[in-house]
Amino acid sequence: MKDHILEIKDLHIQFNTDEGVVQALNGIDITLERGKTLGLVGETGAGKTTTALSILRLVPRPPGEVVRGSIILDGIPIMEQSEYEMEKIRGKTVSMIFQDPMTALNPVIKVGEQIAEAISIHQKLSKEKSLAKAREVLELVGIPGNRMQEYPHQFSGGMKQRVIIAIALSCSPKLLIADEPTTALDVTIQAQVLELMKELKQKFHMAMVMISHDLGVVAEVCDDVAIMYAGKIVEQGSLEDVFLRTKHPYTEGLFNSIPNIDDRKAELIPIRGLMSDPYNLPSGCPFFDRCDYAMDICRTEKPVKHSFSDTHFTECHLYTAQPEFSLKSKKTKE
Amino acid sequence: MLIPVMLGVIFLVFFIISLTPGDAASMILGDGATEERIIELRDDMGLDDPLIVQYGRYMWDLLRGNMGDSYSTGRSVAGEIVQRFPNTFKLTVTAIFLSVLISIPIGVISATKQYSLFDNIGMILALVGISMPSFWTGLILIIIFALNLGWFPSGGMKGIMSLVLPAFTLAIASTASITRTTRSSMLEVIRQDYINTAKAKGVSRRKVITRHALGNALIPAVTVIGLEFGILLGGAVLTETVFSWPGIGRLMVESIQRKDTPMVLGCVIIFSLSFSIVNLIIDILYAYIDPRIKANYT
Amino acid sequence: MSTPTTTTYEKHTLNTKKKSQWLDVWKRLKKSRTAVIGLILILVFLMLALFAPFIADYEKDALGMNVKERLQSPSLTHWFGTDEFGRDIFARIVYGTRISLFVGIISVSIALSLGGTLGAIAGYYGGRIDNAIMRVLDVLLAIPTILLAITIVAALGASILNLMIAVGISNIPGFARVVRASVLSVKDQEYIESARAIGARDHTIILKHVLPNSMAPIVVFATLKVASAIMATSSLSFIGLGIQPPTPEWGNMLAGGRAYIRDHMYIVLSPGLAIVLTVLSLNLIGDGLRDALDPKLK
Amino acid sequence: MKNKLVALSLIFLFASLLLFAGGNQEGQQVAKTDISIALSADITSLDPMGHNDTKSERVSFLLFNRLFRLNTDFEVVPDLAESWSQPSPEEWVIKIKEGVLFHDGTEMTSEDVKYSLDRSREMPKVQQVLSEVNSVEVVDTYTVKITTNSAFAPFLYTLVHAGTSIVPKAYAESDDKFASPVGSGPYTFVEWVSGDRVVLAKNDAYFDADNMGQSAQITFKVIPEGTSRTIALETGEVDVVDELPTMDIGKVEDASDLTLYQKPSTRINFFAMNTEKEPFDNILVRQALNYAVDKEAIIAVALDGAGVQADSVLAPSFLGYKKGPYSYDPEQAKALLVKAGYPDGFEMSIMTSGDERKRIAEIIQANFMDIGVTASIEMLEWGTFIDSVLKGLEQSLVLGWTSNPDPDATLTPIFFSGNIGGMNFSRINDPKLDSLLKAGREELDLAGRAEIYGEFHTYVMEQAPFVPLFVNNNNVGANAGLKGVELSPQGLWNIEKIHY
Repeated sequence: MKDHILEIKDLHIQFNTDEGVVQALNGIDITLERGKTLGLVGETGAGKTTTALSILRLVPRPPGEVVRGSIILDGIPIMEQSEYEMEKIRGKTVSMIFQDPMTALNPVIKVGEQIAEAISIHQKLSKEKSLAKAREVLELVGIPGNRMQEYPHQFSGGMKQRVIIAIALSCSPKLLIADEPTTALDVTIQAQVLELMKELKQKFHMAMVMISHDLGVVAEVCDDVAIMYAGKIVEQGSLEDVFLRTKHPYTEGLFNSIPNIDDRKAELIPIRGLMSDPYNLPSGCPFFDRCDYAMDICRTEKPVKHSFSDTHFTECHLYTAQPEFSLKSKKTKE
Repeated sequence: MLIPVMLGVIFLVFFIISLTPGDAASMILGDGATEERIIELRDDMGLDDPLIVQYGRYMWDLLRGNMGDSYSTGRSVAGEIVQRFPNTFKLTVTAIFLSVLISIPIGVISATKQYSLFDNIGMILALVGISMPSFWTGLILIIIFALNLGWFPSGGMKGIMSLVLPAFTLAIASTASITRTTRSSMLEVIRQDYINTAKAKGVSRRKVITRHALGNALIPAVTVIGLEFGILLGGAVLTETVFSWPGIGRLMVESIQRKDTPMVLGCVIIFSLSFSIVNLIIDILYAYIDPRIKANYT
Repeated sequence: MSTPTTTTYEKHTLNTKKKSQWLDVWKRLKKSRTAVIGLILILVFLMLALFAPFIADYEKDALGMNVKERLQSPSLTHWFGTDEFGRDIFARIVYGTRISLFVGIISVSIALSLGGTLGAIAGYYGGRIDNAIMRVLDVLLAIPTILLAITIVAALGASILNLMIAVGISNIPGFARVVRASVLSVKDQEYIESARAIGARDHTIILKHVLPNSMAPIVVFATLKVASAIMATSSLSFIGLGIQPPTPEWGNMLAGGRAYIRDHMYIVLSPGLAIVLTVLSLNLIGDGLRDALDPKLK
Repeated sequence: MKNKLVALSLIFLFASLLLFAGGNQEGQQVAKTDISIALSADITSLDPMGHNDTKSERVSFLLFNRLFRLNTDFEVVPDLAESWSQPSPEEWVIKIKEGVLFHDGTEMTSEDVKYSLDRSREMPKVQQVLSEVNSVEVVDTYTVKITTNSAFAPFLYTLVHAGTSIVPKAYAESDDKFASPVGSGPYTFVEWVSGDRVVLAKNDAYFDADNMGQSAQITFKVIPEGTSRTIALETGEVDVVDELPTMDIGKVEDASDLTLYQKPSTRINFFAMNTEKEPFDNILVRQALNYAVDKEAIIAVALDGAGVQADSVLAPSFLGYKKGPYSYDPEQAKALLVKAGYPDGFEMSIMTSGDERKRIAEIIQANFMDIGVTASIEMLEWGTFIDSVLKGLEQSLVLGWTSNPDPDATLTPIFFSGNIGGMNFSRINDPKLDSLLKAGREELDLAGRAEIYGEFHTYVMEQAPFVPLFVNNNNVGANAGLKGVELSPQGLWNIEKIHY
């Protein structure tokens, strides 16, 4: 048994809205070793952010509701903590970087104070000391300390994301969750920020959950990859497992729909159709109507987990009947 | 911005008031006046000059603090307004403080407990609150608290007790709409990413609301407070009438009944000026609570 | 010759799109309990206004005096009691509904057509025209709405027509702003571009394409403004500047009954409640419509 | 952010404190040496010649003196006048008391009297009061001679009007413009808070020991709302209510700690017909309408029953008063209409202004409907109303008239043919009325005048240009512990005598 920083088991979360019930997460299992990075990949609405928020227990309630499942973070059962205990965990054991740096900073509070706040909460430092420490962290992410006194609107997008990273790292958390940290940034800035994150991750020896829909980003920073679709993890494994030994048709679809830098002439094949209506998930496999390999059973029965190794598994009917089935994949990344 | 707008306001009001039928000179001189005296006075007052000339003269006098003399009492309009204005100020400012003190906490609690019983009752009351005409609310409060319970005087201005009912009456509508705005902007704010950022830092729930959410939610609330102040000034006309409060509002109604044109003009101008100044203050306050706005005033 | 076919086709699709949009809105509106309560209430008032002659006789019940039966408490014969002339308060409230709804709707129509035109022109043409119009409106906005209405009525004299003009004019800036904003939000969309591309004239574009597609916020605003126009009407009547007695109007009923509140409080209770319920119902509908038209705010 | 909030709340708190501190200054209890009197409207001016309304008059009477004054029975008694004589019917020589001091300590002389009377004839609000005066001359330091245009019997009555108050010449010509008026009266000016109150303090140097002010301070509180006035009286916030709302008469009567004072007034309310216009040129129509109006109903609605029915064109308290022959009799009215040639009635309009008169008009409208006459009510703003009436645009009108104490002061403006286009509301032009009025003005003997006016009443009611409606009562409510509360036909009188 390895030492896991994070263990999510059979997590079901739904949102009860006026229009109906949205089943956001339908049985998620994730395990992550200390110091490792997990890439969580999927389309918008697949449940990546909900998964991330559930680790901090920040899924808005109402309308969100945890139906069942457990999350163990650094040995602590998250679901059983009081709100007060959670406040001590957030920012200290686990921090999160949100998707849009433009909106993730409080516009009316000075940047320095926003960083210092976490420090003063978790390290019980005086205001001056927290600010001094915040300055160090700010400089660590490459921003001159004298900009502490400025407000977020005086920063560019990339700078803001650095500030957010500074906030997240200010108390040296054991797990960092990054929700598409680079999506909203210019491509050139993206690389810088990713580089910074990799560097800091090494330095602090953190585990990380990197949420992204960009497989390139994932390939660059992740050790393990989990592919999400309609509130389920349809395939999970090491980077090599998923990238080289792709098992799930959806994963294959994702690879087919990104440009191949090595083969610029290669045809892009988008996944047809749209993700199923989250208010009304089909009784069988949710990917059924978009899947090139769909069979009759897919319409009626939910697929079950099929393991290929200790780390690599998928949820697809294809392998129930023929374990040796191989996708007709057009391109496979080297 | 203030000065051109005020010039426009004065011209507009001057123009509207000039539509009043009836001859100012005969109004001042009364029933027994001779034709000659009327003509003489018309000439003195320049009533036969073009409107724009009369406006120019009025502005020139106004700049020197002279708003003319009342037709019915002959007293200086400016003097009368100076005497009455503090009373209106006392009433409206108390009412706006009352509104802010009540509405912001209720709005915040409602938003943080959206769809709770508190929220539902609060929002229904707020809606009823903006639907109640202040003069009626005033009458009902008089019936309950002055006539039946005898806790407060039913009118007049004598000590702090007499301020309670009129200020409360005046505050109801603005309390209701500031509550509604605070709630909805709070709801919007607490869905923002930076609130999640704060929570993810481990900031306690209470501090998330007071430190992170409120500061942002106040920005639209402050705008509404400014607008409400205008509505409040209008409401003062009615509230002062109901409660016999010796302010500018009642002066205006009485002057209208007496056809005392210069006094009506003076009252409208002073109301509009107060409203504009309040909005200026709001703008400054705005810059104070929202660092994104580069204040031109500070 | 292809131009007409394109436009008819386009209009057709737009219409069906609009129809289904309003159907959606209706469906969502029906789901809101408060909006339905508002609709039922306003329907009741509309019925009262429409069928007033079947409920009570105008001459005999609403105007006819019976000094021997004056100031009677509510009873089976006089549901809401009688006033100082011995007139039936219920009958007067029923006929008052007609006045209030009529004045409310007409004055909002005035404001909508004048303010809407200004707003549409300002928003559509932009630039200097926009600037000029908005500066003028800033002046109007600097005078609190009800005060502007009072000033206009004070100058023109109290009559139902002048009242509607006053309330209408004082609401022009609000409508101009809303229409301008919504015109701005749709004017650069593609179907407007395409209409322009096929050579449609400006006023055709504004009337046929821009306005219908920017209707949603205008409808919400108009609904809420009818409520405040009704409130303004009764406020003005209360201070004697609105509907003149003996015509029954809620505000002047309150003004007339005010002297009797100490011993006959019912005399001010029912007219006030009538105002509150009408205004509340319109506010409920307005709120409901806003939510229904803009579901993301929920 | 936190600091800002703290700062903001401090500002709020500070501002509120300021506000409340402002409010507190007025919170002290009124001692028993001070009295306060509720007025239904604010005064309009502190200049005795700058107003012509009863509220301002109350204050002017305390601050200033006139040459003569009226007692509670409306008899002329000397005030500043020491003695007077009439060398010829047009000449009045009046000597004032010596040693009368103005509030600023200067002594009053005949210069002040001349100045004041001349000023009175110039000031728009009151210029009509002394319209009969031709000139005022100074005879010696304490004597003036006034010459009238013609022999004018009721002349002394004109000198009781507040507009003939004697003001100090030096002060009146100063720049103060009566902002803090200086007079000679039993009370001195303290403050006027516009729309709220007027405060006066006792003048210890008052010249007339018999009529010294009794309370140390008198505050007039403006309380426009009737019910609020009564409540203020009940709670002790005020000690006297001048115009007690009629509906609260019973309450004051029943309360053991309050006393009700009543006296018929000189204010008469009437319905006048324009005798130049059809069908009111027909005397039978005018008489018919005199039978048609239910005055009891009007009194019930307008005065809550607390008034006196009017049976002629003046209040009963006037010299030579006689009742007219009419009573409420719709059948008689119908019969007269038939006789007049209007068996099916006719259509007409009633012009008036103001809420109370509107209520009266509405009842008249209903009464006329019973005899087949359809009346519409035309409500005009006061100024426009008077304007239209002066031009004779109306068919009929409802109006009230507060009379000066001498019958001539009311009857000549209203019924003299020379005043058509003026206050002759019915535009009646009748030689007999004219000659009776002239005789009344010139007859100096009281009994002779009474006889002349008696004949006038009989004749005018027969001609019926008016339907007299009612005479108000003056109703004053006061704390039962108060002494010296006196009423005249014009309401609260001799206020300086009121005290605990």
